[in-house]
Amino acid sequence: MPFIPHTEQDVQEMLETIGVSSIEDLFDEIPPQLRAGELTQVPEALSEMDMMRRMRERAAQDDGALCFIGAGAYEHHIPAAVWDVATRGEFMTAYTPYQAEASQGTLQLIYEYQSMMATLMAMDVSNASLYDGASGLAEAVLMAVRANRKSKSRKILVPGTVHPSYRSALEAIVEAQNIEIVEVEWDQQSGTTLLDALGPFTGEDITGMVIAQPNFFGQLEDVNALTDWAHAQKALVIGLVNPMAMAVLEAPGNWGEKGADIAVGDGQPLGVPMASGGPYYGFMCCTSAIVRQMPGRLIGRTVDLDGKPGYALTLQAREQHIRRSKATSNICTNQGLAVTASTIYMSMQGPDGLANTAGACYQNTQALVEKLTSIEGVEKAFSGHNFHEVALTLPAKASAVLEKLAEREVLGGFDLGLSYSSLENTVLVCVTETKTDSDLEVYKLALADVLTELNG
Amino acid sequence: MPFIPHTEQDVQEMLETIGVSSIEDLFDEIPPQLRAGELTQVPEALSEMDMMRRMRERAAQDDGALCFIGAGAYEHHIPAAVWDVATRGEFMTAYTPYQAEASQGTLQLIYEYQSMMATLMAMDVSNASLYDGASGLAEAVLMAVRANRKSKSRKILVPGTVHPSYRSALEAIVEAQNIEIVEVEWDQQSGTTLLDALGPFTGEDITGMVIAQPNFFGQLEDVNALTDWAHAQKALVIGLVNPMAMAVLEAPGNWGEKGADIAVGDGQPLGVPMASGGPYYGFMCCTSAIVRQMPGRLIGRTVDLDGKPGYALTLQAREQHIRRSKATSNICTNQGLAVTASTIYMSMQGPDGLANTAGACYQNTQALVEKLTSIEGVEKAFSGHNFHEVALTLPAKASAVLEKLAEREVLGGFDLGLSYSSLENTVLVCVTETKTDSDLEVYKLALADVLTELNG
Amino acid sequence: MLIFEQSRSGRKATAQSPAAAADLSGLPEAFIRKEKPALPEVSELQAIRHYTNLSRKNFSIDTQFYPLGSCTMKYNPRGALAAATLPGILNRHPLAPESHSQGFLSCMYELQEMLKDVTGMKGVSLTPMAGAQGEFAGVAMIRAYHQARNDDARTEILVPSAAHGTNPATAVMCGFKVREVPVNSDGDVDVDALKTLVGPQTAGIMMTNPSTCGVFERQIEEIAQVIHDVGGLLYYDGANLNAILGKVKPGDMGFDVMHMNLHKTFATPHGGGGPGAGPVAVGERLLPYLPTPIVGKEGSDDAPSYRWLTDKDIPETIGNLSAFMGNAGILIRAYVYAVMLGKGGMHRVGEYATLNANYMAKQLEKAGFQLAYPDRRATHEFIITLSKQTKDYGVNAMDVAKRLLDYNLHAPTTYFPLLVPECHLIEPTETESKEAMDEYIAAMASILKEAETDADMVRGAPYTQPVKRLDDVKAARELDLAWKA
Amino acid sequence: MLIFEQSRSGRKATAQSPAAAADLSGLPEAFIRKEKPALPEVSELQAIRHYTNLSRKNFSIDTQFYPLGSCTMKYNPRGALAAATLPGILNRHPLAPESHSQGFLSCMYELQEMLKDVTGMKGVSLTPMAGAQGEFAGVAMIRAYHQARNDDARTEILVPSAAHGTNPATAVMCGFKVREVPVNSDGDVDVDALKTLVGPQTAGIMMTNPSTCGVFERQIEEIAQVIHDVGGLLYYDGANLNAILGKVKPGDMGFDVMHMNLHKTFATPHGGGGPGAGPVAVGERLLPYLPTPIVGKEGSDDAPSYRWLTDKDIPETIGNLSAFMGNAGILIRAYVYAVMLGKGGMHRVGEYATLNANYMAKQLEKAGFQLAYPDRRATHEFIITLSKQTKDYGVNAMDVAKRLLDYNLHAPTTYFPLLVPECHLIEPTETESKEAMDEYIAAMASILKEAETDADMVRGAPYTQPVKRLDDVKAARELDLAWKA
Repeated sequence: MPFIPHTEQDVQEMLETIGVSSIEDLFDEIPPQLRAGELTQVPEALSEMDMMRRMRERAAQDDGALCFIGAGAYEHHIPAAVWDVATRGEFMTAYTPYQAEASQGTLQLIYEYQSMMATLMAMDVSNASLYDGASGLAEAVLMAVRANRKSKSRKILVPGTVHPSYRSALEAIVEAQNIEIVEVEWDQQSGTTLLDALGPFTGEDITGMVIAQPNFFGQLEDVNALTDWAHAQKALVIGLVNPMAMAVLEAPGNWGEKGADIAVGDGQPLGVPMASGGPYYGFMCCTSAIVRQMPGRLIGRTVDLDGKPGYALTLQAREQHIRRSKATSNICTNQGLAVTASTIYMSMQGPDGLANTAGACYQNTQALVEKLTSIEGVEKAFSGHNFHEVALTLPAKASAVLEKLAEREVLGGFDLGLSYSSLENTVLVCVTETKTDSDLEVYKLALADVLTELNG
Repeated sequence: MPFIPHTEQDVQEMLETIGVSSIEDLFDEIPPQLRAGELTQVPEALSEMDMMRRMRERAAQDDGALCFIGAGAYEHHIPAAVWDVATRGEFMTAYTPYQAEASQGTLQLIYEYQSMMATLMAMDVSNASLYDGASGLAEAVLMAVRANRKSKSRKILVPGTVHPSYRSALEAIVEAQNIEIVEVEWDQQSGTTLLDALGPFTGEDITGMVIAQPNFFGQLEDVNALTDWAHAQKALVIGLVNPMAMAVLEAPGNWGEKGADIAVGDGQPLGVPMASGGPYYGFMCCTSAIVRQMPGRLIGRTVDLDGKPGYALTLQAREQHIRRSKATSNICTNQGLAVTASTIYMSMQGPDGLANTAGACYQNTQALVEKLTSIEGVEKAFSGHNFHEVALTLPAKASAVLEKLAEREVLGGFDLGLSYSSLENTVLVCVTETKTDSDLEVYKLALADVLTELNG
Repeated sequence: MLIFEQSRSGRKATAQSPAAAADLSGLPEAFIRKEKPALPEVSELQAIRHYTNLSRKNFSIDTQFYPLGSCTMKYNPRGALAAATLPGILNRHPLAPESHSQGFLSCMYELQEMLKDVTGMKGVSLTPMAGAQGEFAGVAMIRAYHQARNDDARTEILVPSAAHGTNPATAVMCGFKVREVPVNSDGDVDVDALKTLVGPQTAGIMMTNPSTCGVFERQIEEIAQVIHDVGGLLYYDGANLNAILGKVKPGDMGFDVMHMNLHKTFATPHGGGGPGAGPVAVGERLLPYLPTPIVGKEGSDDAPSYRWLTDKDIPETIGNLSAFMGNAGILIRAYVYAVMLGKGGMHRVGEYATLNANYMAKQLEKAGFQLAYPDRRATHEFIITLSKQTKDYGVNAMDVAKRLLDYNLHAPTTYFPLLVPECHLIEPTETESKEAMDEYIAAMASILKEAETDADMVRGAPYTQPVKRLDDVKAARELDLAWKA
Repeated sequence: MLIFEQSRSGRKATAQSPAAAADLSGLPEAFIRKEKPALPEVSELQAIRHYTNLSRKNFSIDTQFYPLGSCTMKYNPRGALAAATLPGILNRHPLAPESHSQGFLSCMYELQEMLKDVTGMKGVSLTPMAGAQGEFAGVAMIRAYHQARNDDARTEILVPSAAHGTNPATAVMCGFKVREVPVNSDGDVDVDALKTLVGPQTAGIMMTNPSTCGVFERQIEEIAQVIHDVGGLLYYDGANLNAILGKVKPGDMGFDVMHMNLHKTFATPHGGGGPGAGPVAVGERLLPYLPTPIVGKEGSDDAPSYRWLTDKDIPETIGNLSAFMGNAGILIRAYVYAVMLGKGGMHRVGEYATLNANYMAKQLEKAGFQLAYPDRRATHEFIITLSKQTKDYGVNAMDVAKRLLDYNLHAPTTYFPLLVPECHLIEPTETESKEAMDEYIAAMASILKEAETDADMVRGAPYTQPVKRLDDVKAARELDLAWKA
């Protein structure tokens, strides 16, 4: 009986105490016709040894290629210490710190996380995290609608340069909330959102606007101008950012004259493995002015009966287990363990380490661009500046090129044609600090080879 | 500065406190001519990321073959929990429990280890472990010489069926101690030590005798008869055993009329990975009568000032840090972390789990024997019974066969010709519980293929 | 001490990032960050020591009995962690081509199939990242179903008064009005009242069974009939699925849609409050609306190939709820757990969870505690009410909970469900031994004695933790959410 | 509570072994075990909870400052653990063919080369499994050297009185008589006395430099001359190598053979008392005697291939000291550490270890403690003597050590070296921060105050640990070494 400690004698003693003669008797309140028969799709148990062997074989199937895909999930070096400490039983197998006195470890850690994330975003406060970046964006939009009480339109501007999956998740999540999501057109030349495109909305009642930095194409938006424009419309600004990039790029709290009102994004780059898409976590920061509209958990510093500092869940009155149908969100957890890892990661990077890591991503990306654009017909798709992703136009369909590259064990990027019909010859390529010069050379040789094969 | 936390300011403050102007000044007592120049064989530092990449590449070079080698190191399933817990910082980065009050974790664990190992060997007591099985055997021989005060010959009988590397390590370690190691001939038909071979020694002053179970060939020795013979000569009996096998085979403490006096061996099969040969640990158990001659650490249960149970190093007066040149051994550590893993391993196996695991090894070995001996010219080298290793005679030189098998990613066993000139066509093959039927089939097909290739 | 207080300018865990700053001169000044973030500057050892020591201030399953009701704090197998951290799994990019994903996809497909089987449902989407997001997906599908039929009048979701707070919050997020259904004193829903509440406005009902009262809703078939008769759908909150795993399938009870909390029933770690995973399962009617992506299988059983099903395959889907496929790493752990449990183990979960809860209930009753539903069988959890102790000694449910911490036992869930005063909701789970429960029972008996003889002491508890009781009012009034230098 | 006390007959961690007992009927009854071993029968959760909680009763580098003199308790990089547990490394069989060992062998070869460089020696064997075994190998080589020259009269090994206990114990194991060399009050060897002790009977001398007095032996060149002149060899005990790593090479000081403690100088974990690794390095004269196996390199630098060198290659070897190649997993960690430190980092180890020790020495002196060698530079460690406190307050070195535990600081080494009364041997290592040391200094100052005002309290320490002081006499008199049912 895997993981069940009961001996035959234990069971007998317990049944006697209860006063029944079999475990079956304990189910006597359940209508007999509801009782399940044998399971048909669950096979016989495997021992841990057999399970591990299966999993090793399956893992090996997917392993070994050089990965240049980004598009929302990023391969970074994670110090060995990070998950060694994060998977200590006391972190990994604890639950939500409802009993604060017996959860000071998790509580202080989250307080530190909130502090780190707030300074990284140059914002006043951070919550304890949300599910992921995409659902976090949806929560940020809902928050903006709650927080911008003067705006009646419930209209949110979302540039087309925002991650397509984030936009569709946003739609799915706020769908029933009577919120108007308006897509802002992007400039085909620069791959960014121009003030021109906002012209039609100037003077309108706009509740909020999302500004991505870098944007989905890896391009840098003119965040200062966009922020100031949005604030001029009395819209709240939601900065959607890659937190790793914020070590070198200006952070949302410092955008434009007044800074963004909310910063949100996916925390995955900060010490969380790609792991097929999750668990990651959504971070969310905001100004003090609107903290009471923030969804998700918050940890506050306070004192105990002896006046000694301690940490506790706070502002719980916003949450569903107290407010029920009037809660700010139905969310009732954070992504505690992922945040634990990120906090340790950030503490081991420090401001300089994080900047050096982010800088190496930038540098390596520029180096790959140089290499690849030396191939006939390969060009940067957009003018302007980018961080660690870049859209490259190829002399062939991106889908065909990527398939052929994969055969050569190079995962060459994301096919932008999947999300933008005008970009079917364009791949979005990501290079992080994990790639060496010889990796870049491997990519270049494979791409040249593939293009020769495809184009004769 | 990897792993050095000093900031420039820290250094300045510290130098000021000391009253010197540079770190260099702190070395002013060292004759200048002794100061080292630049290192030439140590390359520039790699970051953890670059180091891990190198190590992954090197590890991959050696990975992937099916392993049927035993010969003193055994591939067993190790529950994931074992090393997850053993590598907790509090176990892994503690030192020898000199401060007992701040080391009760390690101390109680070793007390539990000693208890487990004693019951597994059916002996009174166990020490806290030695370096490995081979050096442990040498320590057992030295102990037997100390403990058998009535014997003046310092003569130890060691059958030729004992692991050849154990025998050579024994020679190397006791070399200067004026001890006579006498090899006992083994029977070519059964691959065991027969009483006949001991005839010449009957009635002599024998200090001790080593009895291996299973022996190096995987064969089962008639341990009862051998033990009784040795005791009849007033020799002490040193049982050299595979601890995994002791879950199903009779343990040293129960051999013959009186049981062995010392049990020793390598603890690796109990939850310690093969890891290229170490760290493993040598276990050593003995009867109460001779415990004060036992080398290595011992943990005893006692009480604290309040009468509460606690654990502490004991009988330290035997050890080198107290007795210096009169110590029982120069050993000043045990193999704490390996023992930690083994203790957790044994607690998760329990008596039945360990017996089932050992039994599966036995069963799988018999299954492989059946498969391989169905190939023309492949035969069991010896009559009699074996546990989870078996010597097989091939119709070709073992070295050639093993080389060809390795090309097919099958590590087919140990070439007995390396240690026994009469056995150059014989391989020692090991099968543990980790091997499936299809693994055995892979071996069979590969062997058939190789033999066809070699013999036309 | 905070990690920030150990920071010194210029200190660095040197091995963990490139040694040199990059050349950013290619980027215009306007994009560049002007002021460094005030992240801590510490050595690798300082970070490890700090966070290792912080961890030691937590209670956890690995260190204590943790019978937090409704949270299913069962053993989290370390083998699942080992499998989920295999390099080929941990490092797989979510957008890796299917050619480089067959290993992962095969696990996900098999998990879908197993979850369908244990729930008695027809389709599963693994994508919701938590129970609450599973609830959202489920209710959004109910909404989509009615919308697709142009059944626009269905504006209400019914929720029993004992329900988890997420249920009404979710219904509101999906644009519904919430109506509470009263619960009888025996813990079952008041079906007569329910009948008066349903009608053409009823989109559906959200229920847990066993309910948060720790009892099995015996009239579930009648309730299903009532809801279905008026055209509504039934949502099953899988929070308590552990009670009936292998014994009863929600699909057989008449539910149309449900979520599972894999971090409860499938033993994935709670991680200090997430991440979990909340897959949704649906019956026939809601199949077209499942959230994307889902894993599909093609080819023969001998040579299967797996691929992602997206909105191209499921055009009426409610859409995607995350950037990728959800909490894949948690799903892998759940898959591994299911594989190690197997058919037989799966059947035993509900049995032994129930055995443990009934044993504890009976023993605590004998020890002088009052069961909230003394005439009912406990399911996998049960409720005691400390109203009497509160009245007699002034020692309330919270005081007893805090005092348990001094006995090195985690407190149960307190003050939930809301309808039972001064309550403890206690869920031992099937992985706890009789001795662990006996220790808890003995502690409770001892605390009862303490309450009789020294109530002040109990009210001041805990005394053995890193801090004493915290000032929650100050925490909320003088908000301090981030360290300032 | 012991794990045995949680055992119940028939309980099992089911997922961890084959479910069914094997058929052993092929084996004769005489071989079969009759009575089960009394191993504990517990669940997986019970085992994890028990050992996790036991771990929490330890002090360790990861949780506390641990300035145990002569033990070099520096940070053990987690990256080394990650590398050593890569499957291809962890699961490699020690007898795997060289075709399947090139990755591993290349690491070992490079480690040999790096160790030769930092020690200034000509050859290295990695095989000794601990410092003491390294000592054994070294002295056995000295013996083999003299024997090969038929220089049979060399029966004595000289050992300074301050030496580690392993030195004389090792010399005896190698068949030598031990003669102690006195040490002057400044911590240096009494060279005049030494000269009277040497002669044709002198096989060699075993020394540590810096010595266990925490000072650098300034006359080392003269000592080498004296020993070499009479035909003896010099053994360097590498226990204190951390003090001079990158600054001075033992080979340059005139030593002929040495061991290194990789678990000290190369930061491999101490593991609660092992495993470590104690490679030996030798100068020209002892090359023929190195213990086997050693890794050799063949082929060009571009396409190297590595193979084992055994007694076929080194016919005069003292032999093998373990079944395989020693503690390979520890050697891998040391290799990784060296690679991450690199040339520059290696030079800094001795510098910062020395800086830290001198800082602490000075601050403790200021705080009122007496240095054993106040006129000497501290090396990587230093000694204070509490003779005055013992006399004035009756608070001895052990009392102060125990009281430090109450301050959450591990005690230093006490009562070693034997020649300094009531001493603390304190070694902070280079990986500790100034703040950690300042905390220790403050604690010592505070304890000094306590000794003045409440000596009884200090004598009763510790008070905050899982147990109070233990009855060592009872432990030895009423030996209880194994649990009995």
